[in-house]
Amino acid sequence: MKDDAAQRHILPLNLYLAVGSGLLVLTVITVVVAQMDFGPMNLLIAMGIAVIKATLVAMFFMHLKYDNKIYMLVFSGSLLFLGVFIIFTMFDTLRRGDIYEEIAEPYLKEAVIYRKAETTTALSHPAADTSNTASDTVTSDH
Amino acid sequence: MDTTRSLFLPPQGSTVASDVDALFGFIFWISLFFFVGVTALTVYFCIKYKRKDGKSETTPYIESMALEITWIVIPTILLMVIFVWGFQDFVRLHIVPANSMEIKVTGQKWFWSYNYEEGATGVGELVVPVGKPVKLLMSSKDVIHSFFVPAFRIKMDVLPNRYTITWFEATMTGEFEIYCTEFCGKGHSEMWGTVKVLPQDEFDKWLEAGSGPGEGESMKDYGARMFVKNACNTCHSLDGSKNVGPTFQGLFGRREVMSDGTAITVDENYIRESVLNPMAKQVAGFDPVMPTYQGILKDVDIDGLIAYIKSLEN
Amino acid sequence: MSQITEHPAHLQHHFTDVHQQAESAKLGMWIFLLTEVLLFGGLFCFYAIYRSWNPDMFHNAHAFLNVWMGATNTVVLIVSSLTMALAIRSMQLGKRKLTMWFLAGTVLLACVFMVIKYFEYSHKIHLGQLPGKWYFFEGIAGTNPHIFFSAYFLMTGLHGFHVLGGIGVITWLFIKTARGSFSPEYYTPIEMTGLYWHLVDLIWIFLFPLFYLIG
Amino acid sequence: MEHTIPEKHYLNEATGWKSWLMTLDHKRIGILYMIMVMFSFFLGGVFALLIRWELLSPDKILMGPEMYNQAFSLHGIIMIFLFIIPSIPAILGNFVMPLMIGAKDVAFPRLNLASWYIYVIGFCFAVYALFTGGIDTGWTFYTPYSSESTTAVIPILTAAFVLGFSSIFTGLNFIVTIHRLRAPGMTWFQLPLFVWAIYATALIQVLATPVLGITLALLMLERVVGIGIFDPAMGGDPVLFQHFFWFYSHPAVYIMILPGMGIISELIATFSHRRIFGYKFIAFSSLGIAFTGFLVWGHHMFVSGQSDLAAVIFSFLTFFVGIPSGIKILNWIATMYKGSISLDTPMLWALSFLILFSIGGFTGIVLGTLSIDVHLHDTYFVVSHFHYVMVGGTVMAIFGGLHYWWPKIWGRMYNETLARIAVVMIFVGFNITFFVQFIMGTQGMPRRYATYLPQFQGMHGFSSIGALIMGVGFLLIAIYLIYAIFKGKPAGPNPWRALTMEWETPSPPTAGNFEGQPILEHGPYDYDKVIPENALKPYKTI
Repeated sequence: MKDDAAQRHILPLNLYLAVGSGLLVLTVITVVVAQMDFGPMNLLIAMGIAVIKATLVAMFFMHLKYDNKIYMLVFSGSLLFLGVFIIFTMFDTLRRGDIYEEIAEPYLKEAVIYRKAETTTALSHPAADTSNTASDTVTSDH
Repeated sequence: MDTTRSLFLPPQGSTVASDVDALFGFIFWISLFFFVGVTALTVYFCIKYKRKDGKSETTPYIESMALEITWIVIPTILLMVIFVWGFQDFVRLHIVPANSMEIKVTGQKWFWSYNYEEGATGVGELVVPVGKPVKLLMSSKDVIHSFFVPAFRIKMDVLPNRYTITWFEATMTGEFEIYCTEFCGKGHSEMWGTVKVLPQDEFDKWLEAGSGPGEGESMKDYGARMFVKNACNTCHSLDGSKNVGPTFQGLFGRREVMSDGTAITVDENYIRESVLNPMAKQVAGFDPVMPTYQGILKDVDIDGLIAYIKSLEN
Repeated sequence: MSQITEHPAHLQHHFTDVHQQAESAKLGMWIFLLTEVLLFGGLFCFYAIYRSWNPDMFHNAHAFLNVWMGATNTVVLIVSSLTMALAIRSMQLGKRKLTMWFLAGTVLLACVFMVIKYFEYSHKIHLGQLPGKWYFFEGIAGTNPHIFFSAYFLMTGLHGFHVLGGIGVITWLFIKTARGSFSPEYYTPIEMTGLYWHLVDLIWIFLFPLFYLIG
Repeated sequence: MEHTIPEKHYLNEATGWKSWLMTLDHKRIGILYMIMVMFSFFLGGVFALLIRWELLSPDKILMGPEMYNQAFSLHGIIMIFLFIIPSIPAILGNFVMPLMIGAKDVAFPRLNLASWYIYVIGFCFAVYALFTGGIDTGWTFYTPYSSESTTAVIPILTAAFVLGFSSIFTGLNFIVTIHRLRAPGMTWFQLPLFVWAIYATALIQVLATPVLGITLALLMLERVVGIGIFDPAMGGDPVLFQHFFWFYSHPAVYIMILPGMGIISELIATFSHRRIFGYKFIAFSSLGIAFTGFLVWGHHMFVSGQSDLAAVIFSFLTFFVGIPSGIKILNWIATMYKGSISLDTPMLWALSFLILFSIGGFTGIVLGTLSIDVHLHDTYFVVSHFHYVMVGGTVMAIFGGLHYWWPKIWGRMYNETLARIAVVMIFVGFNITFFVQFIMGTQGMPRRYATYLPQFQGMHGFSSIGALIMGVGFLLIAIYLIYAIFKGKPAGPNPWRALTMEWETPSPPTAGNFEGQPILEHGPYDYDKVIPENALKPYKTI
């Protein structure tokens, strides 16, 4: 039962209040910023603020900063594997019908390459990913 | 290398087959070497170090980092060789040569149909010329199927929402099996077809020849040919047994109860309608799964089928 | 068996001391949270992929969500997270009454969240901005806008179920606290529920921008 | 000296069916699992024999194609979700793991019992589906076929969904137990390797299974409500379902094999009376497999229409899964070097594992290679490969483990002669059944076929004979093991003279596992320092 207080992490009230108001301020910022258009940066900004907010919650409300590091490991582990899931699936979904041209280079001169379309045309039957279908997109290099 | 092929692999019918087989042989012999090594050591140790009279004594422990590293590094190198080799062949399998002829392949429950650029169509039997690359542009009308020709070492899933592509160049004439390898329901195991590889001149002749009975062939015989060629036999039996669809034995002139309760007598018009618009009137007790042959069968083909069905008496 | 009498009532027989028991519970809870992250992860993956396929449709469809309702809900949930954290702190300090106030506040805020959610949902249902085959709204440009609403209803719906679960558990904690089951030596259930509640908040922190702000 | 059964032990400290159904004792819960899981194994085995019987001829024998499709689907679903995934962790992990680390119980005993009840609920859903239309989608539930099949898809999805939660809670419980309840002084590197394997397995269970849950939930919603995520007619993508499914189901393969590897580590060390060679390498290779196992799911999809980039990445990473498995096999063989090897039944199972799992592993390399997989995907080569890994690997390990710990669980020894006959029967029968399937597969015989071309009939017939031999072998095992529970000779606390902690308790153990808190006196494999007392063996050694 040594260093009981440390084990139980009784944090000062002001810290909780500070973190809480920080979260509210960030919420306001993200809403305000979202009204402006930064093009592709929109996603990055919104997600960046969300990550900061999430870190605050995890570190202070969930005590990860003060607790045994194993809990941090468990939590980051879940995010790591979630990342693997999404990114590896995207290796497929974003690159369908796309053979990397560097490797195909030697064949390119005399080959028809099955690859991603520059223009999109809907198929005769329903297609989820019209921008990625390869049907009418078999382009010739001659 | 030849022994692994004759035991394990089917004939090499396409240009890529020998490369795929060479890698298979490479892995086979390496695996066999290590497998024999592992098994021999295991058996040898079991005999050599067998416990005598139920007694055993403590023996000092040996540890060898060098050994551990060796058996991590060597397999890693071998596996990387295999990966790169397989990768290169895979790229070849996926890059369609420029001078390919294109055939549209459609998979549906439970047969394959083909549309040639020249306008010819086919069901079940894919006719291609020898020595010419053929690109297959494939899609499915219902669930996922998979187009597999063992002799060509090609396989590709056929999807309902987009096109997939595979290609081959046949190196010998003859007939080779096509299988569906993605489970697609009741008729999955009979979703067979054949690739008929013809010499170029015969292929050209085939492509030009229209449909209709050959010289000296009766309409009935022609219908019998159409019955198999268009895969009617996958669902309709000739011996009275119940399959996916009603049997053709004694079908003509029979009174059939429809799914809406009415009864009709099977005649020429009913058969024609069932081929072109199968959902219009269905015999009770069967699932509504028959696909339409509109655009696939010509009038003369249907006439042949009617003549054939008429000839199938009880 | 004589040992047991020396032990606090809440110590189970297979643990050697209270500390071991509390740490076990906490590790178990964190692993449970990990499974929750991956459960939601499937839906996040679904969102990410369809968004990457149809960015324009997602952008057009997100304009039909009410940013102010979403922002209000975000504030509500963040404050409820704060009250939950303070409830734990109060129990650590042994202030039972204060703990009850904070727990009650958390439940109240969670209910506010659900009420706002209810208004959002009923509005969408009314307009036909619904998932899958139920979708009948016209006016969103792009392919398959129903997929956006499938994602929206699935993710906020699953999150909503978690909020409802939280309301139930925190109410139970309130009753237990009122009965005096917890003390500065033993408040593991409150602490565990707190972790759960913060995770629910954390997931909403991501759902809010993904649906309401950037679409 | 003659051993006797101790007067008071966990089996008789309380009696009546209530004392079993409400028990919180990890040992009793292990036995509850054993009953359910082994019954599922029997059920799945019946379907296996039906399949092999039907395939004796290309024509219909017993079942038409519709029945056949249901038979192989049920065989797969029962064997995977009800038998092999829960088998080792839930039965032996539950019984042995807390004993091995000197704990009185698992960390959350009530959750442990709840896991069993959840399993039973899942089992009931599966049986319900069996009687209300069966299931014909295969265990992989690929869309869009599974969203339009008219069989009882919803009940079976519910079953798998529910069983997933059982698996998650078991994994969660074990991780916490291993972290928090080790005997004082027991460091991570003094854990028996079975515990390491169970730990790695539990990590996969908690990380992968939630994704299965959400995937099956989405598929159910797809069928019931029509949300259209995987439905091509509504803009959904069926290949995406395959990603979701395999993100769980590939790691699940390691849920099945890793604990088996853990058992083999125990068996090889004990029956060689030799310190395990390369302890840390074996321990870390378990974690390595668990981690890498998450990065390779796309190798089930090389011809599915996924992008070539994904196929290449997945193939590349797949080769790295092979390496830790290879490390384990070579370390086990090195352990036998200069050992004192006793060929008791559990060791015979371990040797079968070594040989059969090697074949499974080598054929895995063939399948991981991009160009060859195009030819072999979804043929009997794949069927044979995963049976070599799952049956030749895991099932050999399960039965090795059951024979090894049977005297600990029940306090009594089985008939050694019959046991040896059985292991030889299974080994021979297995190879007859499945080796010939490699040849069929390379020649192009696709899997899930109710009928086939006549050229394969000879090989199919041969295969079916092997299945029959295996079936008889498993029946024989059931008979002598059950007989041993009641009439076997008392085995004594440590019949194999092993060093891990579970052998320091009486057989069967007392309800609280140990008298007081056990103290670690030696490592699990310190055979170079100490070999326990010669316990009297109830039979002669050959």
